[in-house]
Amino acid sequence: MSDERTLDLLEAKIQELRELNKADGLELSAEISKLERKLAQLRTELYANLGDWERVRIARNPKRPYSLDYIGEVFSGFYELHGDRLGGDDRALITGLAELDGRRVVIIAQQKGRDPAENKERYFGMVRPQGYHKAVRIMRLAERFGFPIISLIDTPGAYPGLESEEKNIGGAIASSILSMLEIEVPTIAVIIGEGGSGGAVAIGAADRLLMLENAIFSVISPEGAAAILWKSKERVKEAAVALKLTAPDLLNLGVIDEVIPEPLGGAHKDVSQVMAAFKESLVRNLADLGEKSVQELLTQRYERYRKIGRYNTLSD
Amino acid sequence: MSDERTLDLLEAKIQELRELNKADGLELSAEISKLERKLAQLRTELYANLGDWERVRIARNPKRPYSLDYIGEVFSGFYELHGDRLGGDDRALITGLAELDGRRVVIIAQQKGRDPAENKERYFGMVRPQGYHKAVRIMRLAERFGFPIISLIDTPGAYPGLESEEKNIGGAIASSILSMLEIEVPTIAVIIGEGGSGGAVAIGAADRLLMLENAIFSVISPEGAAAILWKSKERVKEAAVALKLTAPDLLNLGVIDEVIPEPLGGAHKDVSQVMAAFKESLVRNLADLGEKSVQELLTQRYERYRKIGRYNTLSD
Amino acid sequence: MTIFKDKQYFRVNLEKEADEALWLRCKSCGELVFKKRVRENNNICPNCGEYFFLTARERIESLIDEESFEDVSKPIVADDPLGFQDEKPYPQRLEEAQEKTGLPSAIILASASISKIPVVIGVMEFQFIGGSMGSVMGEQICHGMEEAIERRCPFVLVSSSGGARMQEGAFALLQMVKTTAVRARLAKERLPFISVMTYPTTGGVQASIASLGDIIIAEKGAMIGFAGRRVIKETIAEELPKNFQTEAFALEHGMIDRVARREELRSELAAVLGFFQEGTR
Amino acid sequence: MTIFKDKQYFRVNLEKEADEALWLRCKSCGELVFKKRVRENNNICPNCGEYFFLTARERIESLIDEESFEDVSKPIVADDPLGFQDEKPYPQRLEEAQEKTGLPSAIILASASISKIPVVIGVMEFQFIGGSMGSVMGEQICHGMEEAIERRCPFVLVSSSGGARMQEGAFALLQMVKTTAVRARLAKERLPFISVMTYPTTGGVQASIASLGDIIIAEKGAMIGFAGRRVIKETIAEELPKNFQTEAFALEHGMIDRVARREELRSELAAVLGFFQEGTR
Ligand SMILES: [Zn+2]
Ligand SMILES: [Zn+2]
Repeated sequence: MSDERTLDLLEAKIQELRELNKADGLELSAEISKLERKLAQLRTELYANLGDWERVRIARNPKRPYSLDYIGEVFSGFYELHGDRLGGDDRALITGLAELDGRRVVIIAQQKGRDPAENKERYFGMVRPQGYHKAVRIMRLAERFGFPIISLIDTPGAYPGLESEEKNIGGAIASSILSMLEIEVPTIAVIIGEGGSGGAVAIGAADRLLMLENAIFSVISPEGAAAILWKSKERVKEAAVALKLTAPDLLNLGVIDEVIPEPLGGAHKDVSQVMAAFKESLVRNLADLGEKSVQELLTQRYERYRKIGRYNTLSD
Repeated sequence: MSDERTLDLLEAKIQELRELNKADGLELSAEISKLERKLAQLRTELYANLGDWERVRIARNPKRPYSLDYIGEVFSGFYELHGDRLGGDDRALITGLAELDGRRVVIIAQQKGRDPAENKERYFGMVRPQGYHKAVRIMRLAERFGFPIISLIDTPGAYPGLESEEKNIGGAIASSILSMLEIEVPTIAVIIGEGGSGGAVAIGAADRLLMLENAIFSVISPEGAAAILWKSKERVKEAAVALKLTAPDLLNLGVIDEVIPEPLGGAHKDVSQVMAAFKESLVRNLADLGEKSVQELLTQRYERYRKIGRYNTLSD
Repeated sequence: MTIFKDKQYFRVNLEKEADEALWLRCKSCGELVFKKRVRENNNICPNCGEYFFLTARERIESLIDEESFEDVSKPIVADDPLGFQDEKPYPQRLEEAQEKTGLPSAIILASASISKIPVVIGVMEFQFIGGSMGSVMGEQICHGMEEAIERRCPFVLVSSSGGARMQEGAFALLQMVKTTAVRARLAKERLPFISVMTYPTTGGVQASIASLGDIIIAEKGAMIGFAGRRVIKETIAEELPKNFQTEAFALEHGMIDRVARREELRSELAAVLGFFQEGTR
Repeated sequence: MTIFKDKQYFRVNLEKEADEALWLRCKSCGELVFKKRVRENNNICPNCGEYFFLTARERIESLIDEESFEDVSKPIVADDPLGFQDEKPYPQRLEEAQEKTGLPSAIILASASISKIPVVIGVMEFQFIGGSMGSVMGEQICHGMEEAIERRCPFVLVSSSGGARMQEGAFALLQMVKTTAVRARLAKERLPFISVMTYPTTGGVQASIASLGDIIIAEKGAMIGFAGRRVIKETIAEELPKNFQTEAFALEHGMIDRVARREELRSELAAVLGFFQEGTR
């Protein structure tokens, strides 16, 4: 089966032909159409049979829309709020006020960088304790004014480093989970790219957990699992399969509520399409949650997480 | 009028005579008694007329009992709790569980060092943001289990330095005041030595504010006020008088609730005596607060601070 | 003792005094600039962009809708509970400050609207004894929050203060607690409190009410911190970075939500107040 | 699929197995020491003071009152919801772990008393797949907290875990949320939760339930942190200090309340539980 790069090359060639055709009136239209059909067919084959590892690569594709892209397209009037009030402002986790379809919400989102400078500033989307402290502060703000929380997840994981450990990154994640569970407003989390381990869960313990079709959500990266379990970094594909980290898998397992469809080949292939699907899902879920009383919300949230897990019961 | 040092020298001489008398049977008892009476008289004169600046010096006297001395003598079973969970453990502000006369309480206390090494560790009792964050954490713990809070104040002020400002010391003080006001358990603050400015107020916004007789409580140090208002560091005595920072002054002004008496010359002259008075006052105030419902407590606390201040009203 | 006897300053209005001088020299670029143009330009030098100092009157005028100003302060003036005397008696300092500023105290408290959104707004006057917080300022801030509760509208506080007012001793110090107590009530009522920090927001004001905003916006050029450079250098002789206690330092260290240039401050407030507007339930 | 078929390990009791070897060699000092004396000494080398590894059984025995042990775990064993296979199928790993430890899962959950104070106590077994938290451990921890609510007594959790159990994928990851949810209920009931961190308390366990104790006590020699040294070095190639992720590092950085030597841990727990005892209302 062809891989994505080959098809991208083919697409580029067709585009060149198209331009040649336009410029020089070569009458290649019929041939071009044929090629286009062929390409579409190959793409469908490729993406319909996306392996789990290919999905991991799409989830990490730097062309993929990031949180700020969704915020700019789907929400209006984003008003960013900075700072944990404790000494830091983590740029890998951004927070702010915004409107979604006329409804006021608070956004908590993990943000990767688009270029080396921005990645340096945003630590490649890896959140430090300061980021989770900011998130908790903003959750309390949302609660005070009754604004629902939308959290967008896109992180390889919490930032692993001396500074993180010195500032008790584990404790910060634990506090963030606790706040997500306690907060008395509707909460929706969407995994838009990478949902890496505890760093993702920290802002993922929501009333609704949605995933883009090619996003991943995993207890450990395939690379990490390969190194530990297969004692070989090369065996990432096996690890990706074994971990059941794709959206369809997780929907099957009952871990997530909904898969937001992406265009063939990934969200970056047709951004406006994925934005529309994203918005539709968010608006619908928010409306649904908005009908519940605070007590219902908290009870259902509790029950959801109280029962999560799979085990076998023995009769005594 | 003799100053304290002269009297201390005289006391030492009398002690030498006493030993000589005992050892060699010199029959000096009558003379010694006379000297002792004279000394007592001089002391009474001196201390009864303690100037405000002398009180400042007594409040800062390194022989004065510190928080851990009260904790060890007056409370039982002190179980220290460490850490702000955010990256630090400030040794200038200690917290823990203890019993007072059979009643369980939570202690939050500022602690100075007894020697250079300990002063280095405890920053001379100057609290950093980490200390106030720890205090807030422990307030929430106290509230969860319904333990009253006893806070002991003894600080020249919050630690002024780059690290403090980087960690938002002002915000930390503000949050600590807010928590003191919100917390749904009885709170008693005792200024045992120096009550320096915002650094003291952070843990001082209590239901009862008590002061040892020779403790001070001031918006600025006399040195700071002299430098700013008199443009001369030498004029600390005038500043000390003008600031009305002594316990009797503050009782008169209605700012504090009670003055805990000290032996002549200061707490260090008879530690057991001041410990007894301290304990009596604390137990009595705690019993009194213990009779109030949470609602009464919060309402009275609110009213206390809502009305603090002195101004003139004009008829419109 | 009533310090403020003749009530001449008592009700604040925003009518402009006649301007004596036509020109002023900018300390930053050295140019002679038209005073009128500077005024119209938020007291920003039209030549180099330097911010000139804004009085509380000028500040409030630069933020609220025209004609929307109504003084809602309590009719109170400072007392001298300590009988404080340094090089001057405190009452004399107060009188001089009143004369200099034309204000009864270091804060203007008004009901107004910003982009048509009703607010209660307090603005500190730095030229009134360094904008220091004594009993009157504390009481006016509390009264302002209570007015906001009464009117079910947001409270905006524009700080410009060196901290607690030394001349009122412990009473001044305890205004930190008093304003925090009422701020907690405002929060319970779920009404927004927007704190605006300008040059300077330090000491007891920064360590209490100003740092407790739901949203904290700093003006570019603000100085934000607790202890002054001088105190820090004297106490611990530490090298301080160049951007120490600037608005950029505060943003980097998570102390504030946003920085706005002076000319953006009004639209910044309009944006955030607009967001909260429906929220004032 | 029922992994744990024959129930042979199902109810845990603390009867000791016969000891085959009389002596063991201490890895730290190299001495041959009497195994019996080591056992009686909390698995501490009588010669050099080195801590030998404690199994969950040994640990719980070292902490609770004699004869007070009662297994209160739920009768559950792991499922294999992902059909996980690395170099071995997950069910095989589970069986091997059960055989090795004699335990049905990586946690023992008991009702017991410590210094006569009734508690529910969970103790993790590091030798059971690294003490990793999967669905069974998550459920047992939650069940333990619910038992504590039922019995109006404190909950004690002794952690010894590398983190979430990879073989259970997202289910394992979400045990972080599940245990936190029930921990919030325990807090609402105002019952104390004492978290004891031993070697190692890392990953998803440290980043959830273990860090949420009302009181957190670390055993001397514990390793405490989120990301492992290896991960940190690979991701960012950073020099790490010598005491990195030790109990002293955790204390210095405010992550825990106290450090106790192994031989003090029982009295440490007795002290803090004693303080809370009347408080369990
Ligand atoms: Zn200029
Ligand atoms: Zn040994």
